[in-house]
Amino acid sequence: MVRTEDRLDAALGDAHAPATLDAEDVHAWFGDHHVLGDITLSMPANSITSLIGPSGCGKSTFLRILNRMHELVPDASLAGSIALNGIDIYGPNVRATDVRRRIGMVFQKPNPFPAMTVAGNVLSGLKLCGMKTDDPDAVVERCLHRAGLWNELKNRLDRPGGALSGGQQQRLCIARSLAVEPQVLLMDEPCSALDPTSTRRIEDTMRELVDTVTIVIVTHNMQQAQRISDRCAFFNVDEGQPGGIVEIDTTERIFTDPSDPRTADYVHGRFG
Amino acid sequence: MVRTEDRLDAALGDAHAPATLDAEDVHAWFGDHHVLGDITLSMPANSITSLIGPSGCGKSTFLRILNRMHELVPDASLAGSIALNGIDIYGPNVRATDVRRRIGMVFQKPNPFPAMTVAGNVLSGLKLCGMKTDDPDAVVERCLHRAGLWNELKNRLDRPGGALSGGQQQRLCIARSLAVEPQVLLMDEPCSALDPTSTRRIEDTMRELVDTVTIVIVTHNMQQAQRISDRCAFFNVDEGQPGGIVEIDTTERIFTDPSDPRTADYVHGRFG
Amino acid sequence: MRTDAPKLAVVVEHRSPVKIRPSSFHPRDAAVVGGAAAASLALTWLLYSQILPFHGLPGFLLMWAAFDFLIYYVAVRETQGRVVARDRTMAAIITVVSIAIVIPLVLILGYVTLKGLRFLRLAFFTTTMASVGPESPTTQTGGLGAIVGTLEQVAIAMVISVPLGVLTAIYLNEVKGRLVRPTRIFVDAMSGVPSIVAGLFIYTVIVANGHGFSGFAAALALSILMLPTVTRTCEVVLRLVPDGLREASLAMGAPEWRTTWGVILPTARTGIITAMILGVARVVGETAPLIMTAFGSATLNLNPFSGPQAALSLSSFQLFGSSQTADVQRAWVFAFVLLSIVLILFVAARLQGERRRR
Amino acid sequence: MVVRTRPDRIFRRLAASAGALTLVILFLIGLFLCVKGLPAIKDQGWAFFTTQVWNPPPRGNEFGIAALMWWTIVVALIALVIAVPISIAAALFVTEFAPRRMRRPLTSLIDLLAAVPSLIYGMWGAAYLRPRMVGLSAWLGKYLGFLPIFKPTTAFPIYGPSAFVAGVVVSLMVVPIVTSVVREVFSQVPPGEKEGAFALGGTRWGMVRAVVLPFGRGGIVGGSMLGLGRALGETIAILLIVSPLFQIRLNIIEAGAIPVAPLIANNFGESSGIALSALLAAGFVLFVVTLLVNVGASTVIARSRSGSGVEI
Amino acid sequence: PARADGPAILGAGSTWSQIAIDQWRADVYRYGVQVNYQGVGSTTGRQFFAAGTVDFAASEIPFMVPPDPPVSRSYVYLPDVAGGTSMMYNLTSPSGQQIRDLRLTPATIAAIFTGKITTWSDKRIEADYGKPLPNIPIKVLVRSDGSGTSAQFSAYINATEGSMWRSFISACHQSAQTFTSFWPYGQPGCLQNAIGQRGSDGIANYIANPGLGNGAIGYLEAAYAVSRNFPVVAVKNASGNFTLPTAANVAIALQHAKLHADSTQDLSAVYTAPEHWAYPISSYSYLIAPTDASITTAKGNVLGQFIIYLACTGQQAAARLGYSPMPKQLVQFAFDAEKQIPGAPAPPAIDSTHCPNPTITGSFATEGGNNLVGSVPWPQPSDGGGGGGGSTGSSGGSSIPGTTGGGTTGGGTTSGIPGSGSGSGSVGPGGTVTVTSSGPVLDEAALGKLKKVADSQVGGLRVGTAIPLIAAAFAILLIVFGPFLLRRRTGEP
Ligand SMILES: Nc1ncnc2c1ncn2[C@@H]1O[C@H](COP(=O)(O)OP(=O)(O)OP(=O)(O)O)[C@@H](O)[C@H]1O
Ligand SMILES: Nc1ncnc2c1ncn2[C@@H]1O[C@H](COP(=O)(O)OP(=O)(O)OP(=O)(O)O)[C@@H](O)[C@H]1O
Ligand SMILES: [Mg+2]
Ligand SMILES: [Mg+2]
Repeated sequence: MVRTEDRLDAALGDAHAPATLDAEDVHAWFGDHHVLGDITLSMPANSITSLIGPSGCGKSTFLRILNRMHELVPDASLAGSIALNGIDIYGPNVRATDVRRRIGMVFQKPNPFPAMTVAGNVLSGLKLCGMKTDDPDAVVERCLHRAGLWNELKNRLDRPGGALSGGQQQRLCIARSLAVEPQVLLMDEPCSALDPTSTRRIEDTMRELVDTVTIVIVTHNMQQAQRISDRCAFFNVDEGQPGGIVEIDTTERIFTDPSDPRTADYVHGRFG
Repeated sequence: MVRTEDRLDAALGDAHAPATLDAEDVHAWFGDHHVLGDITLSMPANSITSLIGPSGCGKSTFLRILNRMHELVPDASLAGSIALNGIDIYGPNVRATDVRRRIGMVFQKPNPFPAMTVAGNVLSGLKLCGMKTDDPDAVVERCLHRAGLWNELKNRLDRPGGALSGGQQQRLCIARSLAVEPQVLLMDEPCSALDPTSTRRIEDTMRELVDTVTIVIVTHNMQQAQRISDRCAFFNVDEGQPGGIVEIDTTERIFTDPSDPRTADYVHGRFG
Repeated sequence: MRTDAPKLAVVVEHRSPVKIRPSSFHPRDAAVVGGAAAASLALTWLLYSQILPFHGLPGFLLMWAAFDFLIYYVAVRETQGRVVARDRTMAAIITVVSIAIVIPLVLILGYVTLKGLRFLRLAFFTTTMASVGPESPTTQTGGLGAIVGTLEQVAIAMVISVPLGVLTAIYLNEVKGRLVRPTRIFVDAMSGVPSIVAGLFIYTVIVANGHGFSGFAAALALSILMLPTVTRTCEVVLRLVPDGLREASLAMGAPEWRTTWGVILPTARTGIITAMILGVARVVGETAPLIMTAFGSATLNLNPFSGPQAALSLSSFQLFGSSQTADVQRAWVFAFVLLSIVLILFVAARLQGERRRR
Repeated sequence: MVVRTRPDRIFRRLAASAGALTLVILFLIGLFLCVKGLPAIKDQGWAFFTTQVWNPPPRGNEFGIAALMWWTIVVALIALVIAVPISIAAALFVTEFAPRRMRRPLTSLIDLLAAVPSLIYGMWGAAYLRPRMVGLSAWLGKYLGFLPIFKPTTAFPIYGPSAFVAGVVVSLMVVPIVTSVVREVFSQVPPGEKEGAFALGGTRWGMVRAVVLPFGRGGIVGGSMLGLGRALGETIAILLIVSPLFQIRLNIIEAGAIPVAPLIANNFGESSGIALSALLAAGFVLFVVTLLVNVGASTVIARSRSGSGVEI
Repeated sequence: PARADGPAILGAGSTWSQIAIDQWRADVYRYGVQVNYQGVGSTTGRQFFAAGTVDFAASEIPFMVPPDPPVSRSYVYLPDVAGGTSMMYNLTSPSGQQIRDLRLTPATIAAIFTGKITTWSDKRIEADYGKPLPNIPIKVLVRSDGSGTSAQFSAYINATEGSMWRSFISACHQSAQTFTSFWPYGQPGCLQNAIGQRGSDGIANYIANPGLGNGAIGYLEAAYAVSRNFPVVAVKNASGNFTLPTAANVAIALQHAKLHADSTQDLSAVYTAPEHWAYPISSYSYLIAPTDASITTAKGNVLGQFIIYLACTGQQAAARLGYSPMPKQLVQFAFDAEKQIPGAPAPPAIDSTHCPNPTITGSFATEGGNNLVGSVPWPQPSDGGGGGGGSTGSSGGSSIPGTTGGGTTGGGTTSGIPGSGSGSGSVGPGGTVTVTSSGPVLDEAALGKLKKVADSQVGGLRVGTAIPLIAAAFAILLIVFGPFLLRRRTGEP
């Protein structure tokens, strides 16, 4: 007998297929404050999409809408639809927890569980989602490998997660997200709190991951966006107006030949 | 008869003269952790100096040393000297409170006093420093004007300070700092929590203030540093080492033709 | 100034998008909740009143709740899996437990109101017990002396312990000297000392030293008892004042004392009022320390500094011990008025807090 | 190297002397207890700590705090065992589960529990709750009698005026105290960690288990310690409920229990000389025990993560 | 509106006599005599007196010899109010009726309260009672706090069943005493399963509680049982009759009170009072008054006036409050002591015009109220419970002790006491109290009233309680949500 749990989860489609995310007509509010208006954006499978734009234009808000974290904020509301491989993640039969497991997220500030060990952190997602694994050690090793941490930490798997350096913590968070095998990984300024070396490592990691995972990254660092992303969306906001997308294009065009003058102004550092 | 208070205050020199800040051989520690090493930096009068560098390199620490806020942290210690117009602010006859009144500070997170009205916030500095004024209304108006807030708030002076938008709160904090007529204003990422419009307003305010006040600003936003600052200092840190200054120069040279490859890497976003 | 208004926003104005209300609660979940409640009710009824030798509503409710959680868990696990089931069940338990705490409160307030309100007359607030004896009818009860006594004693106790408590909290939280740890530990340990000890201490040091019984002596004893509560609560609320405000004030060149007085205390005002109320609530029901200090009185003594004084709690407690029905009913009147005064203070403090809240 | 202005020095000295005054007052109370209690301890020697019966002069000359401390701890533990989970649940409800607009009212309601004078708790407990707990106690004795704490000690056990009922009533007074501390700590959980747990697909309870509870451990201990202080010192409510029993007994549901504080209040009126001294000596031991417990707890909390936030 | 003609005097001590002193305090306030008395416990009262913080003390127990703490003031003991110690019980007969006519001999009482008898169906109890009793364990209720009631009751047991008392006391590891303020219990072999409660109200509430009190018996002042509509035990006296602790019966017994040399009480003759009516467990409480300059004459004057009031007029309230008026010779003791207080007024002559004490004026039985004149069916042969059966029957459901006297005893049959006719009592030339029991003093109407009052006092929550409960719920809601409503109305930005 097929357990209902699987049926609900199955409503979101194959859990291991490459995933395309499509946002359509997305709006977001905090209370009465309309912060995002009419965002339509497609994030193709196996690519890195970067979101850039000045502070406060709603990039993080949009990212959090993509994996249903937005609804955790009291008073926050939204409109529009987000489709994961064509299936609306806000549909009536879809559980937010399933969505979040399939669409992982890495935050600006590294947030490993400080009381858990490194291995515990990696496996925490499995535990939280009620997923069983036969060989936890293998999972830990695989995920740390993919996050580029294995060599540094293989002898310190039972150290608490809070006792690592900032860059290691951030990569541990990536490893933790990978353990539940997400189809999409959302990253909100993952390197802004990190030193150059760690930044470079994480960028390498992303490039390796993109074969299996669709990545959406918010960054304030134009160069980073240029270095790693395939497509780039420029967000902007004007006072009293909701934030919105000004331009979407391949990264190359956005940085070399944007069609909107504001994009040009922004990527050349004339404001923001 | 000259009051002792005045004599001590006078030890810091003319309270209204344009002020140059000179840091020499500054080191800083948190407990045993040596976070800043050997910083020598001159911040000339009537100019804006920006401090840039990756996170954790000690910019905020340095800024707090400049107005003796560093010593408020338990276990924190420092070495070196800071001179305000040639007078050591850590000298034996100098009181920290006088230093701080002359060298104001604006923080990353807007922090108006929630228990006071807008006008009360502006005047709070005078009250808290025990300074008398004949015409408080004039002080409020002048400071709000200079912070670019007067038109927005002139009808809401008795509203609580916590009930403003983030940008207004930050400018209110600037107005509050201006009320005690500081010679120097230190700003620690004052716009990082604000939207572009507010950011622009604050940048405008800074450009107007610089005629009378020396400004030192920490920012993560390269474009901002480029737009507003006259001189720029690039801080960096290597693991296990104290943070230090890599390069100091005019803003233009730092962003176009830095002498150190790390500076070039940084300002071109290759890391950080 | 930018003039090119973004087109996007204009479009938005006219389309007025439909908000999604994502909810983790599906209509069918309501059915599960209802079903579990009904099934467990039936099961409990069967077991409780038919099979097991139990009786009484509280037990029934307890058992019903237990079965409800169990059945709910099983039902959700079958439809949604273990993880969701655990989440839902724990949420249900936490909600029910939190709301259930209110039940004893209702019972207690109801019980006291029931017993006390019946014989409360307006004259209670204008007359004293001076000519009221056990044989007088219950409606003839005079609480003026006791109300005045309680208010004066508590007020003096507050005048002593609130500044001391607030200053101590400032010491613990802002000044931070060497004595922080011992002070904190002693303050906490003091909450474990029986209240009568404070009374005996004041009796030995003041009353029996030739100063005699007085409301002031009682206030001293009460302030000793209040001090730990006020100090600890104040300390917690001072700690909640954001560091940013402290730094902002200091960064303007304010000395520490002005920072504390002008910024930190005003910001923590609501919390300090709460601390005062909790302190009052802690001592207002005390009897044992009062016997040795205020002594008690049937007459009105407006002067707290000389002569015995009555107090609501003391009168109530002593009247409870009487064999005379009228006295016991009087005791409930006193208890009711005492509780009402505490609650009125509580409400006043809350109102004050709300008015200042932003 | 910090140079302060004179008003600041005065301010610091003022605050420090307030702290010192508080310390001195409380220390004097301890000293008072010690001095007044010493004759009784001297009179009994070590036996004071091992004797269970309480027969001071003129009734006899054999008294000790063994049974008193036992019941003090038992009642306080019962109160904590009941109150702490409830408080954690209430704190979780207020910080994590409740709809936002319910939070403040619920907080007020729980605080209201702290505003009810303990005399009223005692009267309510004795008249209303005590008879209603007889059935439950009897059931526990019958079906869970294999547990030592429920095991009947006589053929016809008497239920009602027991440590159990007293503990239940005291737990009502402890709940608001523990809840307020725990709530404070839970509200300081870093939002980033909470979001991390959600972003992995965790449910709310999963997040609480993974983030909130581990973070709040120090606060739970700290709050429990504050509650313990209240439970150890509670007098009148326990006194009105229990039947004093100067005997160590594992069973908690049968009649009989007498913690230190209620004993002092109960016997005070008819004690003089050594008998009075004995009461104060018991109070002194209680004071010292509370002190030690708090020292221990503050060490535990100082080591935990949320410690700085809820230091006791 | 105080009429402070003289200084206010402070008194502290016995909780046992507090109710009476409270009444007198309220009475004399009208005359400008201000007395402040607080029941802090006899020993604490004596300590306060010794420390000089109060002007007089009330106590059932004299100072120890030598006094502890040392008393530097000189003082006298004087009787203030008398009363009997009774035993309240909660028993249901096998047929489901509440038992209201229990009778016990001193030996059985001693055996119950020293733990020698543990079930109600014990042969000795059934022999006293004459009818079968349920086979349930006896819940013995004793005072957990130190009290005069315990002291008086233990003194009686010691006097009547000395050996049983001594073996009990030693089993409880206590030193040999003739009385104790703390009834020992709760140790192996020493009333292990007794229940201690604070205060007579604590005992009475426990026994009267339907959920707790089944099979319970405890000693207390009869008034606590009366106000809860519960019966008390009829005790066999020296004449072999079972009597109840009515005011009259106590007063009769106390005629035999004597004084020791130091003016403390000697009750041995009271316990064995020969009168048919005498209730043996009778005693009185002292005031301790200063006789030296530690009290000003102005205060001494007030204290003297108060003592004269309480010894004469004040005794009229004694019966109504559950005590017993002091017989003539106790008044005499009081007046003898009163004279020694500095500044005290001279006491009046002890006769019915100058001292309206009911035992002296003879108005005893007509005072009304809950004056418990009468006794259980009387006279009852001492040789067996069965003999009295007939008369007990008539008491059946009428529920309050002492209400059946009228049925079986005419005024004339109260032989042995020179009587002055029905409805009144008087003092004979020899000072003996004369009491008649011309009928139930408590009629059905009074009973009904009492019952209602008692219900409202001891009952739990009933249907009628719903309204205040709802009111309380509303109050809570208002308290909690009120601020929020208010905020909404004042309009926030
Ligand atoms: N929890 C919240 N409650 C209310 N308003 C919020 C909240 N979070 C964000 N906002 C507002 O929503 C708008 C968009 O915020 P968001 O964090 O999405 O911007 P962002 O583009 O990510 O900026 P940054 O580059 O600084 O991270 C801002 O105006 C912000 O003030
Ligand atoms: N209060 C403190 N106690 C101990 N260490 C501290 C404290 N504040 C900062 N540090 C450490 O000092 C170093 C410098 O911190 P600082 O805040 O000055 O960096 P920053 O350049 O301002 O970084 P950011 O750009 O993130 O604000 C860091 O390693 C930090 O961990
Ligand atoms: Mg963001
Ligand atoms: Mg910084």
